Amino acid sequence: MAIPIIPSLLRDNLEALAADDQRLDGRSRFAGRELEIEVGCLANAEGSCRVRMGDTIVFAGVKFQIMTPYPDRPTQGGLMTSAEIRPVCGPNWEPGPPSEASIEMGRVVDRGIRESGCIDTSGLCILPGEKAWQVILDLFAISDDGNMFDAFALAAIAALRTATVPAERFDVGEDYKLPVAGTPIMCSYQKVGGRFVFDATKREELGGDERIHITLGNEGHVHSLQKGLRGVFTADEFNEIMDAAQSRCAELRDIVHNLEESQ
Amino acid sequence: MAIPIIPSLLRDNLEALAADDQRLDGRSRFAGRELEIEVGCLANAEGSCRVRMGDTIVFAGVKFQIMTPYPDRPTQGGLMTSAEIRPVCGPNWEPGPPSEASIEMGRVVDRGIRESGCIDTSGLCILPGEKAWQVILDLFAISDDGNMFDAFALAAIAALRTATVPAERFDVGEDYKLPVAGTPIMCSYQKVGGRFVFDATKREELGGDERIHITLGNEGHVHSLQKGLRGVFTADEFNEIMDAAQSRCAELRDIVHNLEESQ
Amino acid sequence: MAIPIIPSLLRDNLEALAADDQRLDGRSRFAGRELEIEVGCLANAEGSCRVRMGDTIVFAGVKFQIMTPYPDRPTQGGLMTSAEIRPVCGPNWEPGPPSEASIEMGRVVDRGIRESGCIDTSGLCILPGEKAWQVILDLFAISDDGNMFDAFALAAIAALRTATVPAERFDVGEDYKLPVAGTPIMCSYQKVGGRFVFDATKREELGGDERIHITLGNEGHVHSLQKGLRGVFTADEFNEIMDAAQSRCAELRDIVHNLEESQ
Amino acid sequence: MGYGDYQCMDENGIREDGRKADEMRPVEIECGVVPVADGSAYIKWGKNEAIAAVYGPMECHPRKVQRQDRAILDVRYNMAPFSTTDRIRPGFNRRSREISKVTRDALESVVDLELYPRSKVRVEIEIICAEAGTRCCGITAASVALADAGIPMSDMVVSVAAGKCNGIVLMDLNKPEDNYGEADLPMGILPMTDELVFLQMDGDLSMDEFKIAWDYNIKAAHDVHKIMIEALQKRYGGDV
Amino acid sequence: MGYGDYQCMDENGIREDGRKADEMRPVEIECGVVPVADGSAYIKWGKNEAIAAVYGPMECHPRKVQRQDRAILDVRYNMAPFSTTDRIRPGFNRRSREISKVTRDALESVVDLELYPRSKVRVEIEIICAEAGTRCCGITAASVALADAGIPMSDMVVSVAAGKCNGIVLMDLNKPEDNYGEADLPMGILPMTDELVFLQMDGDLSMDEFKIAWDYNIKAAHDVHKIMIEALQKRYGGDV
Amino acid sequence: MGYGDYQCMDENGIREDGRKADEMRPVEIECGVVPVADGSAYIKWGKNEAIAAVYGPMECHPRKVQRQDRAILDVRYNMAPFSTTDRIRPGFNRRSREISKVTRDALESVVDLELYPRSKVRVEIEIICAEAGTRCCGITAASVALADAGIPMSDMVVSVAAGKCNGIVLMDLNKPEDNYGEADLPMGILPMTDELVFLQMDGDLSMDEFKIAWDYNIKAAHDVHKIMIEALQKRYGGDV
Repeated sequence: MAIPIIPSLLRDNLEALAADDQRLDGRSRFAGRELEIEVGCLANAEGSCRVRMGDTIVFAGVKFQIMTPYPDRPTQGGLMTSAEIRPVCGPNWEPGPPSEASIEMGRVVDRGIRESGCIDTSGLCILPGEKAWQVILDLFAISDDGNMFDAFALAAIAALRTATVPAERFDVGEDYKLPVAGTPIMCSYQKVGGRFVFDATKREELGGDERIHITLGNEGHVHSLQKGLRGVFTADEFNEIMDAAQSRCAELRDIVHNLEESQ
Repeated sequence: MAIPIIPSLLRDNLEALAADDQRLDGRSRFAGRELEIEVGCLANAEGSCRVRMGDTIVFAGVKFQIMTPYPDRPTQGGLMTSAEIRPVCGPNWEPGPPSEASIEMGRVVDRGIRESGCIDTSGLCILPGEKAWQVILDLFAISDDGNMFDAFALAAIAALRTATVPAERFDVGEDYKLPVAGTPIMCSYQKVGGRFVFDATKREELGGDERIHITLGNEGHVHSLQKGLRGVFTADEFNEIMDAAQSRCAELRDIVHNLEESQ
Repeated sequence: MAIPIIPSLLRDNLEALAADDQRLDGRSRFAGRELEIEVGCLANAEGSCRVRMGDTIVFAGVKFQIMTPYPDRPTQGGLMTSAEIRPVCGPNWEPGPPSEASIEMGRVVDRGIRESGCIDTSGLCILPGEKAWQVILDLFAISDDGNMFDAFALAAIAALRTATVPAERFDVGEDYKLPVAGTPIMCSYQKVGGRFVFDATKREELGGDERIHITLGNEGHVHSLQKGLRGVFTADEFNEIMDAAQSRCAELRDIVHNLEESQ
Repeated sequence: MGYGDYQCMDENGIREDGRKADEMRPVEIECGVVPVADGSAYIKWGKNEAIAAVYGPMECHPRKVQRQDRAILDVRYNMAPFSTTDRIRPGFNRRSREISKVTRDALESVVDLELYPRSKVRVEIEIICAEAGTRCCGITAASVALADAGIPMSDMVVSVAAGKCNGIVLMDLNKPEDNYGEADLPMGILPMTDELVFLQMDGDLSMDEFKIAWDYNIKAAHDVHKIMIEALQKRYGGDV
Repeated sequence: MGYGDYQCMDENGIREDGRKADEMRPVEIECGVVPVADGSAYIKWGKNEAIAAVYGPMECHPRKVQRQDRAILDVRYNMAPFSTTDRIRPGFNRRSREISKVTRDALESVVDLELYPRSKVRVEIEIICAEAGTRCCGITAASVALADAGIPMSDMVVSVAAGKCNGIVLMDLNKPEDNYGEADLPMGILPMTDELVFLQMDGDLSMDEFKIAWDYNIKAAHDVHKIMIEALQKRYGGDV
Repeated sequence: MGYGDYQCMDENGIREDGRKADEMRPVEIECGVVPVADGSAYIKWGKNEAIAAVYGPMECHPRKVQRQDRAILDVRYNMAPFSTTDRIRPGFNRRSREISKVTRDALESVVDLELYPRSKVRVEIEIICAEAGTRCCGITAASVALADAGIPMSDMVVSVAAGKCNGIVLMDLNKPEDNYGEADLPMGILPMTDELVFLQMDGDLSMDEFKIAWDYNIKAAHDVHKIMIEALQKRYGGDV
């Protein structure tokens, strides 16, 4: 099927498909694309993961630095998330200072992880008041065919959960596995043709309206929400995607846990 | 009276008015607009002032930080003035890095205060060679209807003269009133229709030529001068506005002092 | 002779001249322009040189700062080269952040000096682990009529070789001559009208193709090469200019050494 | 007092500042506070103070961001350097950029942008005193400023946030509740339909807590909406 | 181990990683790794890993850099923050800017730019794992990506580097050889004619050493060229 | 020597460098020092050395700053990194930006801008050695460079500064007088009419001191003007 490139035609097309409960690539509303996930794939990172969802491909890499703790929190290390969306990943991403879109992406992924409490920054202390670990999570996109939020969030938690603290290289003890106390998972829904769908492709994003990002923790608690882009939604619409997210997040969490066991 | 928005028509209009010794808003040449001045109005600043001159509204806020003195001046603190003119204050102010206009404004206000010697930076020492106060004066515009220089300068000195050094919050003793040894006042004159007027409105600025900023101290000494914009002036023109400034600065200084007493 | 300013006409013109083994200014292929070189010309620099090659005029200035050595190299100081090509030097140089062209120029000049080993950074140590000299080489162009690379490189090495370490001013001993263990010299060749010429003028640059920069040390060893701009060349072409560079670099090295002796 | 030692509510269910769990801080709104703007509003919300100004519709520069079929909103949220206990250094700030973006997303959902193709409307939000909940203040003030500027909207956005502290769901966290609290759920609500145009959340909420917080927000939005309407009526008189 | 204590070769002339003096590290290339790009290539070269993507020809923005008579290449070389042992901070970087420029100079020498006046072709090179010799990896990968995108070229650029360590000229320095070595000579070679479009060098080489290094590079370029051709054949089948 | 211990004048009214109170440092000017520029001037003023170059009139980019009815001057004042005892880091600098602006304001007051609508004239001022009073050097050199470029002007701006040290009004402060002094009054004077196009002042001057300093400046401007004229005559011969 030829895809109209004029946005208004694309919108019409997506609405017509939605009326028949169809999507451009034949998926059902809440079905995700084919998923590949691989950890330990970046030789110079202390934790890494590559995620492929359809034609969307991203990496997350974890690096460690030694920081001086803030005076008012002498026993705490830090977590920093950086999403620099380089123009390699698609024709619409431009070089230059971080765009609004990349800032939002980095902050939303960061909040899901941070607010779940899975990284205990007190556990990152090396010497109180003097040295602590700063965990740096770099999100890096290779190919953007839509829904980079979920791809980044999945790569991020998998990279963290398989990361090794490089204590030997910094001469502060023996290497050890970074403790991560949970597996927060993000699921994102975009309004396309008037209803929310899961794991939108780039074309669905171009012809769609608002998106909602939901990050849920191991117990099904909500850790982060974000509505992005222009659009209005009702409580009923929200409840429907929250239900969908509860089951999909559990499935993805199992995939991450199985991956760790098989390592 | 309708105001022409085409600059050349506006200039013609202003020249015609000047020929009759008139101004757009009916003021005489050296009359200022209605003035409101309020101190202590910003709850999180250690010193603050709001000035309204006609439809021009600005804030000055004073904050304190602890700095390490420069090695060659171990007993001296510092004063820093920052004027970030945000686009909230008018249609012609744009976001982005500091414009030439805002840099000039900040530096001219700063020089008036600094060069009057009213802030004794030696008095800001906490522990010689180790700790001193840095006084930070932030100029912040809400509504620009012309002559922000005078509004800022007035708000700045009033905010400083009513500021409290927050020693308790920084755990270095008891809070005390910032010592300020004088009350430098700036008066600005813009050439409109061929002659200098006091306290120009935005429209007078748009249709006018150069402006001259004069800062005078308690004894009538000159502490700072600045000529801005394209334009030629004579010694006679300058002497006339210097005389006007001497009396207007004294009036404004009394207003500031009365405000302090009534606090 | 009138010079066509349309690049394609200029190219035709240069090709026609090349066919007769001629150049715009009458020089032979490997002849340089008239050279003036003066050291010690900048009163506030610790080492300085002005080079004039035809209508190309540049300065190099050497300044010193005290740095803390890197933890893994406690006895080493540093060398930093900065080429900020200011718009004073020609109509095509624009203000703003460093351009690609100026970055390349600075890095190529820097590599020639650094890689020759003439500055022994271990010799810059003042107090191991605590203090070392950072040598800062500033390249500054006044008039760009082509081949600024060679002018900068020559000014740089002459400024370094005549620089004084300002130990007294920094209260760390007596002033002494900066030790420089060699005299690397750069010669640059631009393809104009299909063959490489030495010391191209701005017009030759505008109507030419790629350029090759060769830096040779005292023994004729190669320390740095760089091919810049679009263009293809053969091994034979390269060997020809390498031979030319060997003899020209030796001549220029003698000029620098004579200059030092006459100081 | 360390983290976790804060007690947000006494035995009678009263919070430190005298409010009940589902109660807002006092909110005051005034229109027309920036005389040179096309529309403006001042909001005082607890100790928060914000000013919003609207300029436009005007020609859209740079051309690159222009839209052929509609206007864009150019929204900036900013905290004045003296608005917080520790001074904020002016300049680029990721938090402000994100809040600017979600605020724009919320407001673009209600403004009738198709009326002004190729134009832009500038919305400037300045926080001059910050307590907790400044993004809600900003969105609410901007809605009033847009109305004050006569920009056609399908509804005004009311933004409020419920949160959680000591495991108790509370409406409109004040500063200590925010510092020691466990969750925050800011929403942007259209009071005519109870639909949403803005939603963020961070922290930890069970689904039950989440539903309580949501309902608190819907109710509070209607209260704040009355104050918004009164401010506009005070300026223009009669119905708005 | 201090500088100078490294022994790059044993008594049998074998390097630490098992190679002879004139031998390359293993090179693998795969096309089409960035599905949304017009052309792309992945290269693994020793422990180096790089991805190159090509977009275009497309309209050239900003107008200022447009050329009336030809296309321009807009080339960016970048090292991912996690590509090295010590993390690289994103943002402006003089080394990357210079490598981007010389890479563009090399590729513009072979691409038939005159076919696309006023356009640009974007070439994005990302190093995701760095050992030593990343600029050669990038140029080589970019050549394959341009071919994959169907951009007409007079030849593909093959970039390889010989160097010197312990006074011995060695092909394709690995990381310790690069760290403790004395010279590096990267070249960009057109395998059909043995002409050059890229040349850098730093360190110390006598003229004799220089000639050995040059010859090593020419030979190695032909080996790498075969791998480039195979990658394209694998994707498209038949002759390339 | 601490602040305030400096004695600028001996018992005979002679300053440390041999000058009387109202005397200038030696000034030398040379035209045409930047061969590729449309006009240029070098000035040596005490130990100060500055170079000014003028390019244009040329097309005005970016369009945004273009004026329909006149040319603009695009003036940049800059101190070379090696021009001072402590190196100056290149890049954004508020002091230089302000001096660039007031210099432009001064020069735009005399250049016949209406002759070149929609154009710009670039004026580049580089301080290569700084003692005290560099802004005056820059304005004066720029005036000569504009004349050298043949840009029509109503008069040349001569910029000089009187100041105060140890309570004594002094012409043209040198470095120690500037460091330990109490005031500085730079002015930009049109020698044909004694009108002003540039004025700054900082420090502390009573009205009486101010008048003395003003008069010193007017007189000195005429002396410097002669040197400016001579430099132009030397280049062009005859009347200027």
